Amino acid sequence: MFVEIRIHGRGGQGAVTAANLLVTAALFEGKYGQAFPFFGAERRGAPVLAFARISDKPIRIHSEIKEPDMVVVFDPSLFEIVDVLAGLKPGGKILVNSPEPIEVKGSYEVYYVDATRIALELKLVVAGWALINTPMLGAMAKVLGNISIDSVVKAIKTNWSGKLGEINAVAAERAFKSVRKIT
Amino acid sequence: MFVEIRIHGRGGQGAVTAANLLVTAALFEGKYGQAFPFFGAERRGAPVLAFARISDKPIRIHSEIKEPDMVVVFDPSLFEIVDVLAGLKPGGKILVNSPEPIEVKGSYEVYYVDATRIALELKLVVAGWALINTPMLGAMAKVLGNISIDSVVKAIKTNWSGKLGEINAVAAERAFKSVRKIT
Amino acid sequence: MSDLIKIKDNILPLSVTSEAAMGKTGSWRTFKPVIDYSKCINCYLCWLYCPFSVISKSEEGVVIDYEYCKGCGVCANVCPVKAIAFVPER
Amino acid sequence: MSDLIKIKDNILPLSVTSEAAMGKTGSWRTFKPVIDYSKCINCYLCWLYCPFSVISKSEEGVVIDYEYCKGCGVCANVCPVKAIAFVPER
Amino acid sequence: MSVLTLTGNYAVAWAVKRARVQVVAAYPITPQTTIVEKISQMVENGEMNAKLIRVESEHSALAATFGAAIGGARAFTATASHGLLYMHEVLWWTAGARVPVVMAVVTRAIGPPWNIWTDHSDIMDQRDTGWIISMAEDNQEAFDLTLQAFRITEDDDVNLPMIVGLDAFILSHTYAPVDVLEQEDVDKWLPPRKQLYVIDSENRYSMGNIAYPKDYMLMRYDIERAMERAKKIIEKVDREYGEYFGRSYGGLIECYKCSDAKYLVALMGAWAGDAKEAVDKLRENGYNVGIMRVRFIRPLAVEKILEYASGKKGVLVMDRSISFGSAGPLFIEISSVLSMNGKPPAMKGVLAGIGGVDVGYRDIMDIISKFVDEVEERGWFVKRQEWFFSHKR
Amino acid sequence: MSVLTLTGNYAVAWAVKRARVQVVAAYPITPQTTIVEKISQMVENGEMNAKLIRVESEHSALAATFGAAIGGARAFTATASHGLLYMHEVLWWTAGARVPVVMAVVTRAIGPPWNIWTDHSDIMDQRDTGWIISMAEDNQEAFDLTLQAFRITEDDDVNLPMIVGLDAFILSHTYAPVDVLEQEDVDKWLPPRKQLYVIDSENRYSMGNIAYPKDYMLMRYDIERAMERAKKIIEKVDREYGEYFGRSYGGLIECYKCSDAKYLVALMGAWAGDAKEAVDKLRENGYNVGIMRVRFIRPLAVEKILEYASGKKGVLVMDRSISFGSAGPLFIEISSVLSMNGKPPAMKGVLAGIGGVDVGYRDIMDIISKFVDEVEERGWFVKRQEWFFSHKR
Amino acid sequence: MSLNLRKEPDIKYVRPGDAACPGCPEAMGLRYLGMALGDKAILVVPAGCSSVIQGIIPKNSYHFPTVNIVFAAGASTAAGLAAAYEMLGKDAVVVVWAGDGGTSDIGFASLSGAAERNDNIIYICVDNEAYMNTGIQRSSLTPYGAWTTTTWKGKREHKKDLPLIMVSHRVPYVATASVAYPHDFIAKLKKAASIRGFKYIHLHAPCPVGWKFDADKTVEVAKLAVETGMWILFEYHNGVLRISPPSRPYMNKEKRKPVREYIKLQDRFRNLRDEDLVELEKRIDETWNWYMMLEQWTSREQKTLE
Amino acid sequence: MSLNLRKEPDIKYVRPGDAACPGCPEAMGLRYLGMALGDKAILVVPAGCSSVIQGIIPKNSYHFPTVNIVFAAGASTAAGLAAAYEMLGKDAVVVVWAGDGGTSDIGFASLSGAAERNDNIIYICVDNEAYMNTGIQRSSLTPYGAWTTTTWKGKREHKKDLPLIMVSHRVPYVATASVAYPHDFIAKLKKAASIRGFKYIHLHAPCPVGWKFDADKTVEVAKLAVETGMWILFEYHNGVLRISPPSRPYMNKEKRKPVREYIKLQDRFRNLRDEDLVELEKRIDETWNWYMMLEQWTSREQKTLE
Ligand SMILES: Cc1ncc(C[n+]2csc(CCOP(=O)(O)OP(=O)(O)O)c2C)c(N)n1
Ligand SMILES: Cc1ncc(C[n+]2csc(CCOP(=O)(O)OP(=O)(O)O)c2C)c(N)n1
Ligand code: SF4
Ligand code: SF4
Ligand code: SF4
Ligand code: SF4
Ligand code: SF4
Ligand code: SF4
Ligand SMILES: [Mg+2]
Ligand SMILES: [Mg+2]
Repeated sequence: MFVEIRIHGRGGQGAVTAANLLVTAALFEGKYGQAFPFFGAERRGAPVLAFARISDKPIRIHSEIKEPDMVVVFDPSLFEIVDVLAGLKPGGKILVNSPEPIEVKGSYEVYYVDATRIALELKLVVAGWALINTPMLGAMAKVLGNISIDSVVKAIKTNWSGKLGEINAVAAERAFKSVRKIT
Repeated sequence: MFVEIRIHGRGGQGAVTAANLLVTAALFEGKYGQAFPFFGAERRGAPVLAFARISDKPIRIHSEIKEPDMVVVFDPSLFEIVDVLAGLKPGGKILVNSPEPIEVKGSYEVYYVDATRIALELKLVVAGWALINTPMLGAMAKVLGNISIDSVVKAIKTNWSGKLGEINAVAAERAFKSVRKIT
Repeated sequence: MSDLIKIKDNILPLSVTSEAAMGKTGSWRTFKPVIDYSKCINCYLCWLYCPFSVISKSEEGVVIDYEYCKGCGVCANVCPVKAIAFVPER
Repeated sequence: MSDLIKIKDNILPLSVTSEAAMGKTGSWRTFKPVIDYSKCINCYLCWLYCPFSVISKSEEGVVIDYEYCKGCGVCANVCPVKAIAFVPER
Repeated sequence: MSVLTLTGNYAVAWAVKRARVQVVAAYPITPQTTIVEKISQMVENGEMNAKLIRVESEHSALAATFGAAIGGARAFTATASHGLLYMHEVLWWTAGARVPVVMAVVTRAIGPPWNIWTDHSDIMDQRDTGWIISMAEDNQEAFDLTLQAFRITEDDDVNLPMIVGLDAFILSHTYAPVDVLEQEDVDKWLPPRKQLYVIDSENRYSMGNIAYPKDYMLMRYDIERAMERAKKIIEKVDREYGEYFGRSYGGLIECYKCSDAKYLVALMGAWAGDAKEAVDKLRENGYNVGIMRVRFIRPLAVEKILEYASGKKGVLVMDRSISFGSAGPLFIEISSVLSMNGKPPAMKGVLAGIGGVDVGYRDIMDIISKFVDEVEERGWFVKRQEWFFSHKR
Repeated sequence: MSVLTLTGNYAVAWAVKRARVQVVAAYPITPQTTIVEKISQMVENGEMNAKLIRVESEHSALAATFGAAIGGARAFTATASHGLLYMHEVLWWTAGARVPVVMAVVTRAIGPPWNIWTDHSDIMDQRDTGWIISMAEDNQEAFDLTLQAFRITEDDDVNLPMIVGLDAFILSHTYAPVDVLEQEDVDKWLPPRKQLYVIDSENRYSMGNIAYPKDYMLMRYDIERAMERAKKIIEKVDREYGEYFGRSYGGLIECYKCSDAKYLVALMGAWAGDAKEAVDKLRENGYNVGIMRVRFIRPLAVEKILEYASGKKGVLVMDRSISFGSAGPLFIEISSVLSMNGKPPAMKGVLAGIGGVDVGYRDIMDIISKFVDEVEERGWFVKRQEWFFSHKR
Repeated sequence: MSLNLRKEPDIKYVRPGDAACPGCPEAMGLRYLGMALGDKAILVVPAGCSSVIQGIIPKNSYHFPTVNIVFAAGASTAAGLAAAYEMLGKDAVVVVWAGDGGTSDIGFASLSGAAERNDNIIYICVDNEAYMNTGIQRSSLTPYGAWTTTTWKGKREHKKDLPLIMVSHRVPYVATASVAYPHDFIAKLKKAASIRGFKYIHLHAPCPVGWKFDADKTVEVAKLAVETGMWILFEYHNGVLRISPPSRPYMNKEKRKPVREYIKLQDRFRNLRDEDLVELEKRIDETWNWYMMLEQWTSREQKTLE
Repeated sequence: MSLNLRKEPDIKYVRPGDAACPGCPEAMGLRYLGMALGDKAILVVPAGCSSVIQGIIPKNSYHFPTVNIVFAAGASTAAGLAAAYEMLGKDAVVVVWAGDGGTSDIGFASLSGAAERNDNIIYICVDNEAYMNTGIQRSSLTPYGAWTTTTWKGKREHKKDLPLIMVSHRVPYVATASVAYPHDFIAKLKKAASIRGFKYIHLHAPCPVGWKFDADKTVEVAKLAVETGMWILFEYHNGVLRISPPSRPYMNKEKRKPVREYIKLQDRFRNLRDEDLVELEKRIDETWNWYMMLEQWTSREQKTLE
């Protein structure tokens, strides 16, 4: 098993944190992982990229991910301004934060989850922004299929202690459950 | 012709200037030369060294002079505190600033000149110090034997213009005439 | 690369003044400033303070260039008559 | 070289406090300070100001260490009773 | 054993904490900053008993670190790129004083133009200074190497400062699992601070006043002797670390499938992982290649390079920086060593990945196979510079 | 023609005046200081129409010089040792910006301990930076090279900054006859300031903002292309200078009795004069040796070194500095080039004269004859480091 | 000198599509710089947000000719540029645009040197009170109590009083300014450009990212700094210091708004304890006293000299 | 704090046979440093005459443990040393002994940084008003009109008012001193050593070689600097500035000796024109006014705060 993932988000949405927690969760499953940003001038609101690799063998390579197996989109408006599908392998997966199914051309498996609503419901909001990284993480685990929600929760709780950890865990769980495949 | 000279003086006495002017004078005679200090912590009053090479061919070497053909002593008291004869070639020349003949052991040609008196007579004094570099220069030229007093005077006048040049030239001339060999 | 500045066949670390040095920054926006011209008194404070010079003065008053407006909200904040609304993009 | 400071066989850029770090600096002197003890009032100003700590206090009063005295003349200059003469070395 | 998901920078910060560093002085620069941020947090939280000096420049960062070290404390700093250049003078001073100090360098390109991505110009630029200089391949090694650095630098036979290098972003900001050793285990392995001399009220030396030429030259000679001894100590510390904690990296040079190979690739840093992948794939295609991963550019593993390269048909050197007007610095060093071979192998210096250009294993496969094909076809040759501009994918 | 008795430093100052330099910014450091003192005098006397910026550090010295140069003025600075290290960052910046600047470096040892005498560590330490780096053999060459430097750096094919190196004291403070060319002759030979670009109100570029990896790499590549072209320009300028003024030095490398020699000695700087003396004497004793005086360490004369060394039995390299943990930098460079030879000659790197240790022609005779004897006796070998501590005389 | 907004031309000195964060005070400040000096200004930019705001080569959002330069060398590079222009007879105003870190920390020797030499430049310190470009680390101009990523519990030392230090350099012109008061800033810039020799302007520039306030509040926060007395606008010229009009009301301590109003908008002060607030208030009073005393004394001095 | 010369021990902190020039004020100052701090002082010495005075390795004329350091890094090296001693519980007073160049020019960022961080060190600027060790080049502390080898016709700018600038740093302790007033200097050193945090002492040190006066006149010239008002002795502690006793008489301008008396002993001023003298005198008055104003104001402030 060797999966390469690219996450499209906006500066301030926590795409890198999500990738990082995904790796930690994979770790709890005895897997290996790697998470990294494309580090440029990351400005609040500006489109940003994060990457993750999950594997059952130690990962040696460090180069960029140019042909991901899966693409995650934190903000559907990004479809209009960046080429989110660039390099995505044929048959690859797409996970979008969206309240409703969206249409994507090409032979991909498309999933959606309403991460924003989950975050708002749980009052995961800072400065008017919904914190969608943990729900998106939960959804990612589900779509990947080989990372349990328990490991995701554990990873979240190593990152945030106390109340905050709890709420984020709930967010991830809700998303894990509510993510849907568009058929 | 290739002569190597070492000058012993005290910080502030102008040994390097004397060496430099000797080279300039040699230049006027169609010769080549090189003059340099031993550059350490040169403090006023402390014993210092300067060197000169005179040759009728261009001088390529730049290393220290360890076995001089001639040693010049600006201050006879230096005999007591430094080994002024170190490395001096057998048969080499010694020129001392002294009012009277001095005794030096070994097979050397010894010369003396009363540079201090010449300087004092000409009021070449700064801060209580007699400026003996030009009289010593005149004497050096004489002892070397192959640099004319005219070239020495010319060299002095390229260095100091006007009155100061005149007086220093006179100082050199007087020393040129009054230097004596001790036999 | 073909865009890089070359002088006498040298590729130099130079750039020239230009719009969109970081692309169309309108895409960064999550909130959008919308001017209610009926309220506007043409004081030009929004024009003065907009950090990104995306407000222009025109015959009709101030105009926001949404291609580049980053949606920071400074204009809305400084408007003395609250003529600028700040609405979510989506 | 044998004098250089070695620790565990390493030659280090260290030095230790010592007299004569530049040799016997008395040789630099062209003038010599000479105390006229008959005039001296033991005010110790010469001791205080000598830049090189070559004046000591002893039973008999201030004493100059000529091995190291550089002959600067500061002592003579500060002596309130002009008890220090400054005479040419030779 | 506690494995955490850490960036390379956090791995370094953890190692610094585990080493019980007492004084840290540092200045922010991308991509190093998160090391010091993390340390700052640990210190302010009370997790780490150290003084953090938030200096006003890198020149001061290393000077303060040096000051702390010469005063007897275990001291650490970290920087990158222009920061490293700005403190360059103090690197010379620290090594000349023979004071152990450990510094992390997150390798980054030098401007102009500004560029924050990885490039080895900064670290290679320090290779004359008398510092031991190493590069990690991954986050775990960044952690291990940082710990080892204290043992190496403070060894009686060494007493030289050391740089632990890690590539910008591809290590520094990449999260990966890192085995963060337990404090008690580290305490057993790493003794408290040792150094040749200290300056304090009890040790009334002066360090660094003027020396005349001959004495000075002897001191410089002595630095070189320590460098020579450091080779053994580096090997030893790596070996012992392995015995203790189960991870060793091959000392000065890691030989990856190099013994039986006909061709070798020499390189440093994080792209070695991609290169290993490339080698494995190439071997499947019949290319008999191995990797000589230079972990330490100083001291240079002259003997090992000669040994590993002996009998090889070709050696390819991949540099992530260039010494303008000559060639890649690693190429220069390796070819200099291989000139000691009666008949040097075919050689090529490839310049790639400069200023953070991404180089993947497929790129490296292309680079290697091209070299091998050329040698097989044209026979022996040496090419000092070939620029590889990444293209496809 | 007016021959004056000048120190090496004054010779440089005169050349700067003759080149009609417009802005000088510098900071004192022994043994460089007298260059700037002299320039200061010339400027204050009204002999020279320039602005002198008496900066507060070397970092600022080169920054101000760079500022003046990018603004369109012919600009000069000078430094040594720690001063050079302190401005190291700005060297990289200046070269990266492709702005012509000329700097004199009076080579001096690096501390600790403090030591003011000659040593090439400082200048060699700059060899990655993208500067053209040269060393003079005597005061006349210091003058000529400084003048040439303006032509070289401002050539359309180059536009890189350049260092003119001269040895501390043995050139900088040694008086010797120097032919100071007349202003009108120099004016005919050296055109007014030229450069690729200027920043001012009419030229509204920004220099140096961020570039992404691939673009950045292309710019670095372009510096290397300019370095490569600089080789030709250096040869050309030296040749033309010879045609004009009657003095040429052999361009990148001076070959002194090297064509018919069986053994070569490679070195840089003032001791080349002593080495020539040694070679003449050794030839009388049947040692068939010649000298390859490296005038430019950057760009490195790869082709010429290969050419001159081809067919030689042995090449001895004398370094006046060491890259700790490897070898003398000149040795590293030359052996790297000679590895391109199918079968490299016997080689030895001798480390001598470090920190100003005096090395006379008799010492050099010993060093050379020992090498030749060893090769004749033992056959081919390569020895990276042999330390020569001057002894007798 | 007053500004007629209606008549001001619409030239964009930071062209739309730049890389600054939403609400950026540095972009705002650059806009005013352009309004004040127009095409005469040549920028020297040491590392900092203002190097990044330009965007990516081969494009550049600045309409100013710009020399980017290493972090420590803003003032000295400008000194060289100014010397070149003088020698070549080129007409230009050389302006250093540097952050608080580039000014008060790594570049401070270079700045102080240029001040002492009286180099003919305008040096502008754009003070957002931390190293923003590298992600919000403490600088010597970070105020007491503020969180940064190198002072997690709040900085323990007070903001260096750099304007006072620059006045102590006794240079021709020193002024403070704020992005909330563009008229004042622009007038000061124009005055500075008319003076030969060394000019220093310290621009207070609240940064939403580093101070953790909402991006729309840049002007609001900057105004509060002045209204609470945390930031004092003044001008020092020909040896006379004068508190500038926007700050004059607050010479009267009673008129100053409570510091808490300023603090509470900024999450960087979230850990501020009560005793820290007292310490901050004490410092504000002391600082006011310094400047008011200087105004009194220098204007009296001026009179006696006349 | 008064000094009883009779009882002072005879310890030599600069051992005879050092490398200083005859009449050297730096050696003199170091002697007083030893008298004040004894074996507790650890010296940090950036490049300058004081690096050379030590003599040649393996000997050293200093009785202080000494760390020689690169020119720009006096304060930061000391900060590191002090941190180490604190962590290790070692008792010592870390003292930077730096020239005017090392302090006010190349090392100024490092000094200002240590001041702002309030590092626990004593920083002493030994001010001989030029780069002496490299042969008398101009520094920012060279006075107006003085010849140096980089200002052949006399410096065109005034001496940077560094003590004022350090006071403006608002650190715990700032003082000026003079080699002619050892009692005053020693008392200030002892006071500084008793204070935690950053302490700055600026020691005026007339140099016979660089100022071109006879070597016996070091103390005489130093005294004249105070008596003419060219140099003002003061102490700034806990926010209160006070002119020190030796200088107090000269608060009254009438009491000051004519500057010409000071100038005429020094050949470095040989080219001083009459108008230059006027300029110098004007500066003296201005400077006095600054410090007297500060004394007045800070002591008043202090009272209102109590
Ligand atoms: C020598 C050097 N050290 C560190 C850096 C990294 N660096 C770039 S910008 C910056 C912070 C700038 O802070 P400031 O001057 O306050 O400007 P701001 O980013 O806040 O606008 C730092 C530390 C650098 N470029 N060069
Ligand atoms: C980086 C650097 N630049 C220059 C020098 C050369 N240098 C050594 S001492 C000195 C002058 C010192 O002047 P100052 O600080 O006033 O001390 P002083 O010699 O007058 O006691 C200079 C310029 C150096 N050692 N290092
Ligand atoms: S939201 Fe911001 S960028 Fe957009 S117009 Fe208003 S002030 Fe300008
Ligand atoms: S600030 Fe408000 S009132 Fe003024 S011009 Fe803008 S929209 Fe109109
Ligand atoms: S002459 Fe100078 S050195 Fe000698 S005792 Fe007097 S003050 Fe001391
Ligand atoms: S200064 Fe004069 S009176 Fe005083 S102790 Fe010395 S010699 Fe005696
Ligand atoms: S961090 Fe602050 S100062 Fe920097 S670009 Fe963003 S808003 Fe502007
Ligand atoms: S030059 Fe002046 S300060 Fe330096 S050692 Fe000589 S007398 Fe002392
Ligand atoms: Mg800032
Ligand atoms: Mg000085």
